[in-house]
Amino acid sequence: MALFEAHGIHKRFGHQVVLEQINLSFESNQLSGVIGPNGAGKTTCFNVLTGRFKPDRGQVLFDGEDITGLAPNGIARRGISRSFQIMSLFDEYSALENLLIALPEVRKRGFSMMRRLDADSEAADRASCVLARVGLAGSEHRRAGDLAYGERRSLEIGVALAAEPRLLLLDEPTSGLGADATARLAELVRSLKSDYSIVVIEHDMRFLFDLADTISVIHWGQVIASGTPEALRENKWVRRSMLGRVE
Amino acid sequence: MDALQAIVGRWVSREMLLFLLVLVTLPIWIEPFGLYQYLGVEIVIWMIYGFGFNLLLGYSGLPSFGHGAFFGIGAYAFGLFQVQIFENLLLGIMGAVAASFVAGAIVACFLSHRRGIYFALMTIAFGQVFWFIAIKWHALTGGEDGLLNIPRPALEVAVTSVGLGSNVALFYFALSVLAVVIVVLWRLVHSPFGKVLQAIRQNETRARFVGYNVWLFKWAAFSLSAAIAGLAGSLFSMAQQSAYPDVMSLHASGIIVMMTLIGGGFVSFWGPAIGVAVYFLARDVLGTMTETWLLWFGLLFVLVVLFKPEGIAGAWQQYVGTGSHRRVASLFRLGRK
Amino acid sequence: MSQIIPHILNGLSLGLLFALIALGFMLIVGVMELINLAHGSLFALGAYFAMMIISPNLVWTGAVGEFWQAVPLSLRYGLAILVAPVMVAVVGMGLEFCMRRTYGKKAEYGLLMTFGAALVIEEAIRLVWGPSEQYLQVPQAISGAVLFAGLIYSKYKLFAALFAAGAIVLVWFFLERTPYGAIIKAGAHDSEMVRALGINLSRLRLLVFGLGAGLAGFAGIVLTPIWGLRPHVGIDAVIPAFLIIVLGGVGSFWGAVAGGILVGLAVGITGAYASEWSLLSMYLLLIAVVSVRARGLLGKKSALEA
Amino acid sequence: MAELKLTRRSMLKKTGLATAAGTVTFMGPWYYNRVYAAASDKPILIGLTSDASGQYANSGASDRRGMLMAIAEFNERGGVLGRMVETIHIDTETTPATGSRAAERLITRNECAFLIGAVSSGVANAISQVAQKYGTIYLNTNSSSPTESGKNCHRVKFVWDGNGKNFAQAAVKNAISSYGTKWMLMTNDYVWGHNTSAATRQLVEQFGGEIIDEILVPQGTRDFSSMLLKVQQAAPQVVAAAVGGDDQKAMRQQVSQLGLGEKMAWINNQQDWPDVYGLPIENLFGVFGTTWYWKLDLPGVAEFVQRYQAAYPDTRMRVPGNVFYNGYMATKELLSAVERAGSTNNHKVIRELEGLKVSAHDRMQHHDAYMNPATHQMQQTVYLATANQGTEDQDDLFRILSQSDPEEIRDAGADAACMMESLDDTPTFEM
Repeated sequence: MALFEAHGIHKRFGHQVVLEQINLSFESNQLSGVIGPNGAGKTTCFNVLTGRFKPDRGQVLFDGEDITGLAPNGIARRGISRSFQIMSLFDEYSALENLLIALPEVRKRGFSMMRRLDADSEAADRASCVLARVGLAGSEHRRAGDLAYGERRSLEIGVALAAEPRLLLLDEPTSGLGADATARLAELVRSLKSDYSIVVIEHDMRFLFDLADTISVIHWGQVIASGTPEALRENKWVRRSMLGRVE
Repeated sequence: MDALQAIVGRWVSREMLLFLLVLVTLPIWIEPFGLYQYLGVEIVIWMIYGFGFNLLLGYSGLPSFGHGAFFGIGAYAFGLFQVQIFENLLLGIMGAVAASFVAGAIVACFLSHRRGIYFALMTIAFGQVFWFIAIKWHALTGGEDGLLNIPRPALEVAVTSVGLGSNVALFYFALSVLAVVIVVLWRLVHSPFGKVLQAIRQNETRARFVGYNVWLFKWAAFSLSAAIAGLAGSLFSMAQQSAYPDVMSLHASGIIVMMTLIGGGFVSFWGPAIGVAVYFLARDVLGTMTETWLLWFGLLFVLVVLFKPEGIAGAWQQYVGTGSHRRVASLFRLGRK
Repeated sequence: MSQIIPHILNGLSLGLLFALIALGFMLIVGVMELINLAHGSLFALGAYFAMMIISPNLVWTGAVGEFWQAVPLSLRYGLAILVAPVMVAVVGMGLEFCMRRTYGKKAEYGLLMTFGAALVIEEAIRLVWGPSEQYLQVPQAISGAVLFAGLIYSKYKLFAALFAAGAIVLVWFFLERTPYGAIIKAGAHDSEMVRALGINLSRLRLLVFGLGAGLAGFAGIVLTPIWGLRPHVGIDAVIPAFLIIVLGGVGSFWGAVAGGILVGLAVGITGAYASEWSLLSMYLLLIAVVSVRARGLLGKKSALEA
Repeated sequence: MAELKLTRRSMLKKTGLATAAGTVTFMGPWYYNRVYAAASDKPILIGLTSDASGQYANSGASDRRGMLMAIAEFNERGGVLGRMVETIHIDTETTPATGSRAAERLITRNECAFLIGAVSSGVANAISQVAQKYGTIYLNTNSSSPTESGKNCHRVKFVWDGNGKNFAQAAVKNAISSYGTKWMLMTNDYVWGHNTSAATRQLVEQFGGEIIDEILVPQGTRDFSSMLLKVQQAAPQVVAAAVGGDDQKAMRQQVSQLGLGEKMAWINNQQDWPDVYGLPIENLFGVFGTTWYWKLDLPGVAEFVQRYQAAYPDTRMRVPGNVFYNGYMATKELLSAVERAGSTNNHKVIRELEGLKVSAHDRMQHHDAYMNPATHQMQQTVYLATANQGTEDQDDLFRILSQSDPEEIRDAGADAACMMESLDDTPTFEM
């Protein structure tokens, strides 16, 4: 059984069907990619999988447990962590504080009211480690809102990592990045590959085809193909509907 | 000795000592300064109210426009306890805190999934409900005329008993309550709980996706803040020796928001204290000079909102311009999108 | 049983008036996501402007005023009911102009700005027109009483309900039949979308605020002949406006109308049978509805709401 | 209460010490400058606590004019006990909480010898509680709640207006014989309304009338249509309304629109002059009470009106009304009492006031008046009036129907309800 499975997901907004009969499965210790053109329903799909929206129909299983319709915090607590395409940080907090908040040990003590968080050196060390891992060592005390765009992208992933996830979902991590920065980010994701089960949404084909173990293609709210990058390159349908347009 | 210092240092900051020092000496200099002891009592009480309110407004980003309700509930609860049950200072205060906490907790159940102006709208509606009940239920509250002849019970510590009949005595009692509130709140805003509240203010969605039950945090912040408002209310009913529905009106609830904001509650822990002091002083100064003082104060307020929305504390921080206060300058880039 | 019919009819007419009070508030909160706490002050201002037009202060206006006083009341009233809301709309636009500094900052600042404006306007009224009770003259033709089924009704009340219905229809027309209305209905608080549609956002806000303020002023003119006119009369308007908006659902035109009518019915019927509950009834109604439907009767999920 | 006595003394002493020790005392821009000289030259400072904003702002202004005119008259004659009388005013905002604060400020900060002024009973209560704590004499000039001289009476408080029960006593018996026995009550749903209606009910039943229904009017009611329909359906002969403040103004307007004022007899408790002045006469309906009217045919009245007009040439209100009158009379009697006592010592002045008797001539009323020592309410003539339909004079709004002797309209319940502090329990001082 795969680590994460979605069966027959349907989602409508008003009269508009956004997702139709989506079936996905992500294996552990792999990097799975989801691609599709803008407006294909990728982000909506992520939002359904992580609890932001309830699906109208269908089932989401994580490690065998049915997590359909759970609230985002419930899903997060089970070990699914995500980043956002539109940057979603705690802008007034320092980079370090952004990570501290996301640490599971801090989360467990969320209702501790009389203990000082800034005096907790163990948590700070752990947060520093994560910060170093996403290439932001030395930026501990800079405000998240003051970081450069590329750094914010990294921090966005860092916050998701700090939650020590069993499954890491990255929503268009290269969105808005130039070629150099995209390459650096690819390096970062590659370095995470060995330690985490990762799912990445992208429309940057090259980025994903280089990194992913398996890829699913979503178009018009449906999964139109899935398989290894090699297999998909050969898929005529995919070539016609996507690659031609993007490349 | 060092160990003791370390412990004290962890609970008390330098600003705190300075602040309390100014207030401790207040009864000595307030009269030569041209003011009167009772004003000091009210200022301290409203500071307690303001600090508690800022936990909600400044730290959690939840604008409550109906907080006067909890202040009033505290005042009535204290008064009723003294008059109907028996005269006891600390039990009365605890009763008031409990009553306002429970009221706050119930209201919070209706509010905690909301934010921004929807939150404000609901707090106004609930504030009005409580205000109306206070006026309507005259058998209990004395209605429009208020609950009168509330005693100031003596403070009984071990075998000694300290009367709080004089305004100076009540001032020191209220000040010790304020000191406790400040120390506790200072700790609280630096605790994981406080940090999460601030995270929720900055980005509620992300807080949810890193696994926090945002609803529960908002609920707790609201209830706590209501309890502190009730604490202040109980002291207020002692100061006035009566409890009136007016403090629960929309107008009065707006005033506490106004004070907290003018002082700079969004950018500084001390904002509410500054705002309360400025409001009461301005009111006393302008109030004896002109009958239309509210017009001038209103204009002043509008100008502050327009040109210095970070309030007095914000202006000060900008003036001092130290690195640690940099967050002020960029705080307001955060917009309504 | 037949005893209750007059009370239901009365409740309906009352409901139209409540809806009128809430209308301007609804527009501003729906489009700008701004709770206009100055709504009540603008309401009062409308009535004072109308009073100024109908019976100008002769000390200030001299011969012109005396000439104008000789003009038939119905003409003066007609002019007042057209011009005074426009004057309030201008004041509202001025307020919006000041508000611009708060856009893009925390939503609370807009709220506080209107709170300050409410204080200033009310005090200014007190300064200009004095603190005492005044009255707004209405023409003979629409005042007095009518006899119906053995009961006396206020003729003015019926006309007031007609005015309210007229204003409701006009706002409906604005929302349904004008391009601005389409934007507003589409959820104009999403400023990016509005810009994408090529709409000048700042002009839209100016218009909406002006319209909302004008409606508040109009409501003031219609209601003060019933309520009486004093500087703090606005507080009597702003609180029902809130309750109705929360009850009906934020940003919903029909929600505001339905909310107003429900409140009117509740107040009217309890007023007759359990009068001490007549004011509380609107609060109870609110709690009942909000407990069942958190977003109010017809409220839609808003972009800013969690 | 004993400790409070000490507190105030010691507090005053402390201030003195600080000054004596040569510390620089910063007076602040708001410091009220008074000349501290020999006690005999020191002005007598009176704190005016009338409302300048809120529901009773207008009445408050009228009240204050009355006090100021009385004080000016004393000062013209060389003051009181050779000392000039000075005043300081703080707006009590028609808000009890503000009333408390204002009283604390005036007593402890400004060291006022006396406090005067109230329209709202809530504010009067708040002030009198503080005043009692310090022993400062407080005159409630214009709040007509029966509780003021009943449940909430205080040793230091003196009430100068007729109260709801007085007015009811004056009106009910007459109304039953002239209009009929089928009565209906409209009661403002708060303390004053309930007390007043209870008094009316008792009197109606005593004189053989019947209350067919009572409509409770919540405070803040602006639309009376449903209640007025209800009244029509019940068709009483007399409606006795105990509705006050802004509610009353709204009701008045709506009753007059319907012409209901002519359909049945209306008894209104009291109409304060500032509340009706400048409004069309149609807005006045039914029978109502007042303590004084500017066209009473009594010696001194015309001259009093002239003094008013000379003192306040610019006011919108061209003639004085009952609120002004009460403010004026209260202040005048207080200052006279100080003169008679020969001292500002509060206990002496209280005793003087408790024995106060004023001749009809001096009060410009039809009967002699006196202060009831048990309740501290002025027992005075009460007039019933109605709208003066068809008058040409815009200022001549009332037509006086009758006057009642203070003894006939005594609020008998007050003596039992009033539990006053003893003089011994009241701190004493002299300013």
